[in-house]
Amino acid sequence: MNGRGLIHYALALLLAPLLLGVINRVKAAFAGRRGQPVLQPYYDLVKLLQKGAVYSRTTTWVFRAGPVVTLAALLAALALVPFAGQAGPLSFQGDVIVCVYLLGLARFFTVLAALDTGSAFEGMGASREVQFSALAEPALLVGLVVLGRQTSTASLGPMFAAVGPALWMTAGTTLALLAVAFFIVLLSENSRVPFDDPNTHLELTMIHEVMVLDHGGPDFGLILYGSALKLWIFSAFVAGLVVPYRCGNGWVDTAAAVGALLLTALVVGTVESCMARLRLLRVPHLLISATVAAVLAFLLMTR
Amino acid sequence: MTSWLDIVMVLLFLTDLGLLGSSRLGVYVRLAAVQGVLVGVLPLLVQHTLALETVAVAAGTIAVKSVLFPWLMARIMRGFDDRRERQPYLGYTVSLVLGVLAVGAALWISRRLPESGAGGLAAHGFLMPAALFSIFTGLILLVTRRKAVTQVLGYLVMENGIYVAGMVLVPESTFLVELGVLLDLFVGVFLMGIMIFHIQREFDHIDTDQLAALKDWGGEP
Amino acid sequence: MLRELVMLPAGAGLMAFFVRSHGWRRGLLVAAAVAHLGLTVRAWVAPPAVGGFWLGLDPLGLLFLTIVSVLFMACAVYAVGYLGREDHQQEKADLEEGLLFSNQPEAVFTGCMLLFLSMMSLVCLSRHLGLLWVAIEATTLTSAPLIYYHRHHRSLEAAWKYMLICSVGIGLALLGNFFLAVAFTPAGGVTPALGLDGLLTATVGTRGVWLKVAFVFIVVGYGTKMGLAPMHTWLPDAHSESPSVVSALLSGALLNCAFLGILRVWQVLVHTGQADFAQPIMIGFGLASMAVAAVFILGQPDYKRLLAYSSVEHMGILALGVGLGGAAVFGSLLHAVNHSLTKCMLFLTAGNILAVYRTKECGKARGLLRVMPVTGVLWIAGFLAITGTPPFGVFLSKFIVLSAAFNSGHPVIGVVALALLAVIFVGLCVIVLRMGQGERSDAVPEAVREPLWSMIPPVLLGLAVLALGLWLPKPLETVLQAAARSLGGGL
Amino acid sequence: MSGLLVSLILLLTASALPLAAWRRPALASRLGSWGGAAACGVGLASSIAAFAGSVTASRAWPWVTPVGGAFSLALDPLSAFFLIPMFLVCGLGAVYGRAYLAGDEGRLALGPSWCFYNLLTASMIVVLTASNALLFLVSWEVMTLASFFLVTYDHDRAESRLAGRLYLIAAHIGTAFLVVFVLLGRRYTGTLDMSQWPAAFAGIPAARLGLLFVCLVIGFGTKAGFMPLHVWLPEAHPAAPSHVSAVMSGVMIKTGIYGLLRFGTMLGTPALWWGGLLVAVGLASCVFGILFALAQQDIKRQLAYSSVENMGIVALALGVALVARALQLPTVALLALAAALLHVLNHAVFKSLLFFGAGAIYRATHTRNLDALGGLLKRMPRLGLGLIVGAAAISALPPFNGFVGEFLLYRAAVLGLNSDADAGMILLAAIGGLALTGGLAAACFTRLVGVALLGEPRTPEAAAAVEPAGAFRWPVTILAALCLALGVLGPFLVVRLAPLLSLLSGDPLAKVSGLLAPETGPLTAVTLMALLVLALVVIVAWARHGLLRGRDVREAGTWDCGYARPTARMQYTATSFAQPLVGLFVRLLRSRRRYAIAPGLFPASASLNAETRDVVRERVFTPVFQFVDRWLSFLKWLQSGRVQLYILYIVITLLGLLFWTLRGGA
Repeated sequence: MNGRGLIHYALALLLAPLLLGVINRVKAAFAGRRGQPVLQPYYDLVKLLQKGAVYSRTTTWVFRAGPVVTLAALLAALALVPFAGQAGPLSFQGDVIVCVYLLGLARFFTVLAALDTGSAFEGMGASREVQFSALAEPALLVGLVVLGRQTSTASLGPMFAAVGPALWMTAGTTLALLAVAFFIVLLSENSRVPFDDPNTHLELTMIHEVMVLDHGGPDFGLILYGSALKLWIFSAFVAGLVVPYRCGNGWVDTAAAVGALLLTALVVGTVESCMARLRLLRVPHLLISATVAAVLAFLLMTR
Repeated sequence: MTSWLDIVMVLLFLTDLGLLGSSRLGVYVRLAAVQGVLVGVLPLLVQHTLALETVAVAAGTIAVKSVLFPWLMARIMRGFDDRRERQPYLGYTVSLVLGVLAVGAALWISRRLPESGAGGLAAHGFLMPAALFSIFTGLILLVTRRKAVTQVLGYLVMENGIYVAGMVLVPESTFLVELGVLLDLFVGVFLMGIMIFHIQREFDHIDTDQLAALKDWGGEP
Repeated sequence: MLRELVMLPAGAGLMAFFVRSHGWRRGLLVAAAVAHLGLTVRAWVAPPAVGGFWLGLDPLGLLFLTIVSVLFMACAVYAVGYLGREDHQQEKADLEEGLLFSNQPEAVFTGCMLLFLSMMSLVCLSRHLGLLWVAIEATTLTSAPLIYYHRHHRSLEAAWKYMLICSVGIGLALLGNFFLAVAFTPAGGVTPALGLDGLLTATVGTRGVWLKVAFVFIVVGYGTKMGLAPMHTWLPDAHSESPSVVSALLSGALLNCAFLGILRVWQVLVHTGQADFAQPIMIGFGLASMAVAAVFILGQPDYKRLLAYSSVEHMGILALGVGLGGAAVFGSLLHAVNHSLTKCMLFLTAGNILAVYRTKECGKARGLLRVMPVTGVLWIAGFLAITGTPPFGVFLSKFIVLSAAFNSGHPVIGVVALALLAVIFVGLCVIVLRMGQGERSDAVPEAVREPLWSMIPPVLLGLAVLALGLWLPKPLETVLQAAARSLGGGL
Repeated sequence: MSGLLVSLILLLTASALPLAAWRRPALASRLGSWGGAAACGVGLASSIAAFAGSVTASRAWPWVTPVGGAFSLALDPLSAFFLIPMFLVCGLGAVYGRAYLAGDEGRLALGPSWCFYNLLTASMIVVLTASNALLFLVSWEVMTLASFFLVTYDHDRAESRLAGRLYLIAAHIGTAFLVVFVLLGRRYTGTLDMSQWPAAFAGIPAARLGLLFVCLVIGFGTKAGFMPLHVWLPEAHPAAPSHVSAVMSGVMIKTGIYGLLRFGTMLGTPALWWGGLLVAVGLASCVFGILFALAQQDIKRQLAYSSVENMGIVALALGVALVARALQLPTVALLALAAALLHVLNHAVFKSLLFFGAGAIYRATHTRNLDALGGLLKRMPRLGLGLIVGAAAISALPPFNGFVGEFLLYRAAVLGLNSDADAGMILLAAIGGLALTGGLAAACFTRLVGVALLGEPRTPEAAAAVEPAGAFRWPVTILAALCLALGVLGPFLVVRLAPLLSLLSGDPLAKVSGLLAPETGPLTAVTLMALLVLALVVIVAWARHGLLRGRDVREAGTWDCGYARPTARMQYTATSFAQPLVGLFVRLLRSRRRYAIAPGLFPASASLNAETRDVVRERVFTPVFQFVDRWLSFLKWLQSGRVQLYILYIVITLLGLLFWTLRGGA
């Protein structure tokens, strides 16, 4: 537990929805529109939290527990994530594994809640979610473990603290490959193009959004906030690896890191505007290639 | 004495070859009877002293081997329409060739056995091969012929060979040899004779082809 | 006492030919069996001196005599029930082809059974190789009518093959005995009598080759009767066509008697230091028998033939054990005991199945556990016992034999044997379990009685095999040890 | 030790009594169940005490001594550790079984079933404590036989018969390898007394040790269900009554792991390839096991394949431990061993939970087909809660127990990866494979819970289901509580494993404790994280509750994008849920699909049937067996029925032997 980590944690809780807003603005800009305000996700959250709720008669307590457990698991995972080269509020040897499995816990309950509605749409989304995440999980974990091997640790904090210009000079290829892997996993896990299209709520092509069709009111607010946190976590991995800016002054570093996160959101938005969704059948190939990139990084390192 | 023995042995060889090369059941029985006589006189030639016991053994053997069994066989065959051994598994020529090979094998085996040393008989280099050859002839008949009667005759020939071997190898215990061979013959030929009666009753003929229902190969029995 | 063991059943057997009443005759059968067993037990309690020139009882003989006696007891009890079921007067339809046939007269059956017992006892008691040969020959003579009990053409064929093949074998064994005599004849001297005690003190000198050739002839000759592959060919036919109670005796007792014939010569070989030469022969016969059994057990459609091939397998294990020497000889002898008890139990159970299902086809005798629970349990337990599954006795004896294979530096032989055993297990497993388990078949009458006479012997035999797997009685161990030591082995 | 003996005697009595009372099934059932449960209670208490006190004790009675046998039992931490879950699951199974079997009373024989159940438990006690190799083999086979008879308990069903046969054959072949091992062991050491083996194995060349190790992996791997030796498992476990499935899957297959540990540690320092072999076997088992589980519709088959997966994880952990020992990385080896041990314990808890639950569902709905279930959580809420906990635990999610074992394994692999490059690829493969397995397991068990418990019932039978009786529910509840307790407290258990780890690694206790000391930090952190997650759940739930208080909360039909007439049959089924993943691996799984599409412009009905059979069985074992069968059948011409040929065999044998004997010359 450390003070800077706690501040970063609070920052994440506060700024996470902003990333969604940035992505939306970038997409609007590419489409030549003004687009919604950058703070729109905050407005949405506030609105949703003020509403009542409608539940399907089919559902059980699992449906109501889904958003709660998901958010709780993401909040716990966020506590392990390093930011600005600084360990998260909680850090210990092996927290890599706990972090990845907490994300798994979140997914487990999202999927169960979706299946609880008995709707075919949500079943379909759940089915795709488990497929893609089963393939994304090895990519993420192998990637993190390889990074840990490069930096001789099994804890996220020291791992990202050790990444810096010096390491990029000596093991640039390895880090680049890992960055690619992390970015692919980011896109997949956060349901962005080319894996998913968050804009097309009502089409058969989507994954994550379709799972939460039946949620409304505060529950949906929790889900929305949860996905913002998730995006923050993955962006922190990518940004921590690619933009390891340190000047020594903690506050400047933190500001730079927030900037790097926003930059990541910008890239995600750009990718989303420039690319089409992949055919569902092609998606596994991309995820497997992320794992391959991570393994390749390992081979390069131990060469 | 030795020359007599030689003659008997040569005759034994010839009867064996005759059995291998012939196809008529009648010839088989007659040749077997002749062999019985040849084998029967053997104790008289082998023993140095002509005891009464030896004579009795010789007489008994001849009575059983060349009178009783041929008669039994002949009786059995009286009911047959076909008195030939048709289509044996191997032709008569091949049987003869096999016979020649058997002579070779008999010589090879006896060559490799050290002297038996009993009564100096084994010094007579011809006795052991002749005995083995008779045994092999009997086995060849058993393996290649189709009719049950022929097979029993083959068995008889084999027993003759064993008897000769016994005479050669353990001349002192003639009685044991006698007992053994006669018991064997009794069991074999007598019981088989009874069985051939039954076989005839059950199947109308005595080709052992008919006796191939119990098997684990080919169609259902 | 030794003479009584032979004469008593022989006398009873001759008497049985003349007794008119079925009841008295069956009583005579059981009484003779009881008396014989009583004499055998007495031999355990108060062992007679090893014996004279012709007859004697050493541990090896005692062991096999006990097997014969116990098995005969079980079969005699079973036969009472069996003969009660069989009708001897009328012709009846053959089970498989519907041909009409009639049984042998019951007097012939009972008489031959008793004479058969007498001759097997003689085999166990003989101390003279000539007498031994005569006794083995006589077992063929007395058992052939038993095989031909159901007088139809298949049992005739089986009896014919049995007679012809075994006679050839026994003839070769006689020749072997002659050679053996030559081996022990001193140069220019007199041929010795073939008394075992004499042979075990004599020397061969330069005549080792004669002894070797003698052994080859005897092992092929007696091996034919024992059912060693590839001379085993009569065995499945005879076992499948004779009444089950006869099959039980043939498989459990007769094969052992032939084995004893080989063992007697083995004793001589061991004494003269020639056993090394014969070991590969016995191992070869052992593995060949197991392999042949494996081939024919897989997918065997007839359950009595199945049991017959299983006997071939176990004779192979016995030969293997003797061939390996050392501790394996002990294992082999123990295995003879276990196998006899188990196989007898299985054949008697098979007889019960045949009586109800009226077919020998495995495919038609289904659902035993549902139709006849006791028989079903016996059948499956028998399968487990015969394949050497713990905790049955066969496991221990197999274990000793295999263990000796590994210990004596023949691990490859051990592995090959284990592989063959596994194949045999698979074959038996599929067939036996298909028969044992499942729904009751429609072809079977609704209410099936399981008569007590037919149940008690196999149940007791099964319990005995189980007991032998859990506990090795000290007296048995002592006798086995002594017998194995006389064969140059032992633990 | 005396507690164990009491338990053993009680069990033997409780297996004899039901058989004696076979004419009165209710009485037999009561005797068997109570006797079994009481014996397990005694055994559980005594083995927990023995483990906690690191007791080592032994007793021996003479038994078939000329053969080398002895009825000698020895209790040490390793035995005690395996005995604890064994007694727990068997005891709960005895209670559960009585309720479960009550449904068959009058149709099937309950007396024998209870006899074999208690015999199975008794034989497992002996297997886990035997210190004589012959006694071990005998009890091992008795265990196989007892479970075989339990599998074929309902042998009127062809499926049970087939499963039983397959099981018996596989077990027998596996045991053959163990026999080879024991016989080789006896050859090298000259004794069957296992306590003398470790010292005697020391001087044996490495190649022979490797041979012994392979025998062990095949022999015990068959029982443990390692791929590709697992073929019997997905058939036998579903065919058995559910309490037996729980015992077989939960604890019986662990005896394979026990055997590997018990005998494997005797072989001394391993070669690197031993670990590589186990890692390969483990990876194949876990990835393929879980993929096959995913493709099954039968709920118990799915659980059985999942057992293959979990045994694969244990094999993986053992493999990592061996690799680490070969590379002289003691900490890594210890952690991996601890992971294997913990996973054994954890799997016993959650797998028996799931089988108990599946059995209760089967009894309530009369079907094991996932696609015929649905909406059961509403109808059996308490059982459903237990099942969801079990599903989360088996998917290795924090804060449940499954995670602790996997965490340790990852920890070991990462530590090994960071400290040595030689075996880097092996360890990285282990990590990647484990991660993939984790993802697939999540898919598999969300499918199980989602399709069976959630949504609407798909059939009238499922709709008519009601909460089962207490005897069905309580074992599930107890095990679910254990899942959570072990998940939170599991890390502390690792410290208690030190004496056992010292026994297995051969290092002194002080050294083991010293090596484990740095790991207590992360382990405590895992517990803290588990507690944090629980606290956060409570906080968020409380916040949500506060937000909704007093607001308008309504119930309606599922929205389903505004579709007007949702019916239960429109739900995603288990088959469709798994389709993307199964489709992705279709080349490996060889799933078969049968379509039946009605012709015409307005087709009335259509059907699709997807089925995934065991690839290893169909593509490897069946062809091999058929080949052997065909090849051997070819030799049947030997018995052609012609007596002439038979005599010819005699002649050939005679001449051959004569030639062989006389070949040297006179």
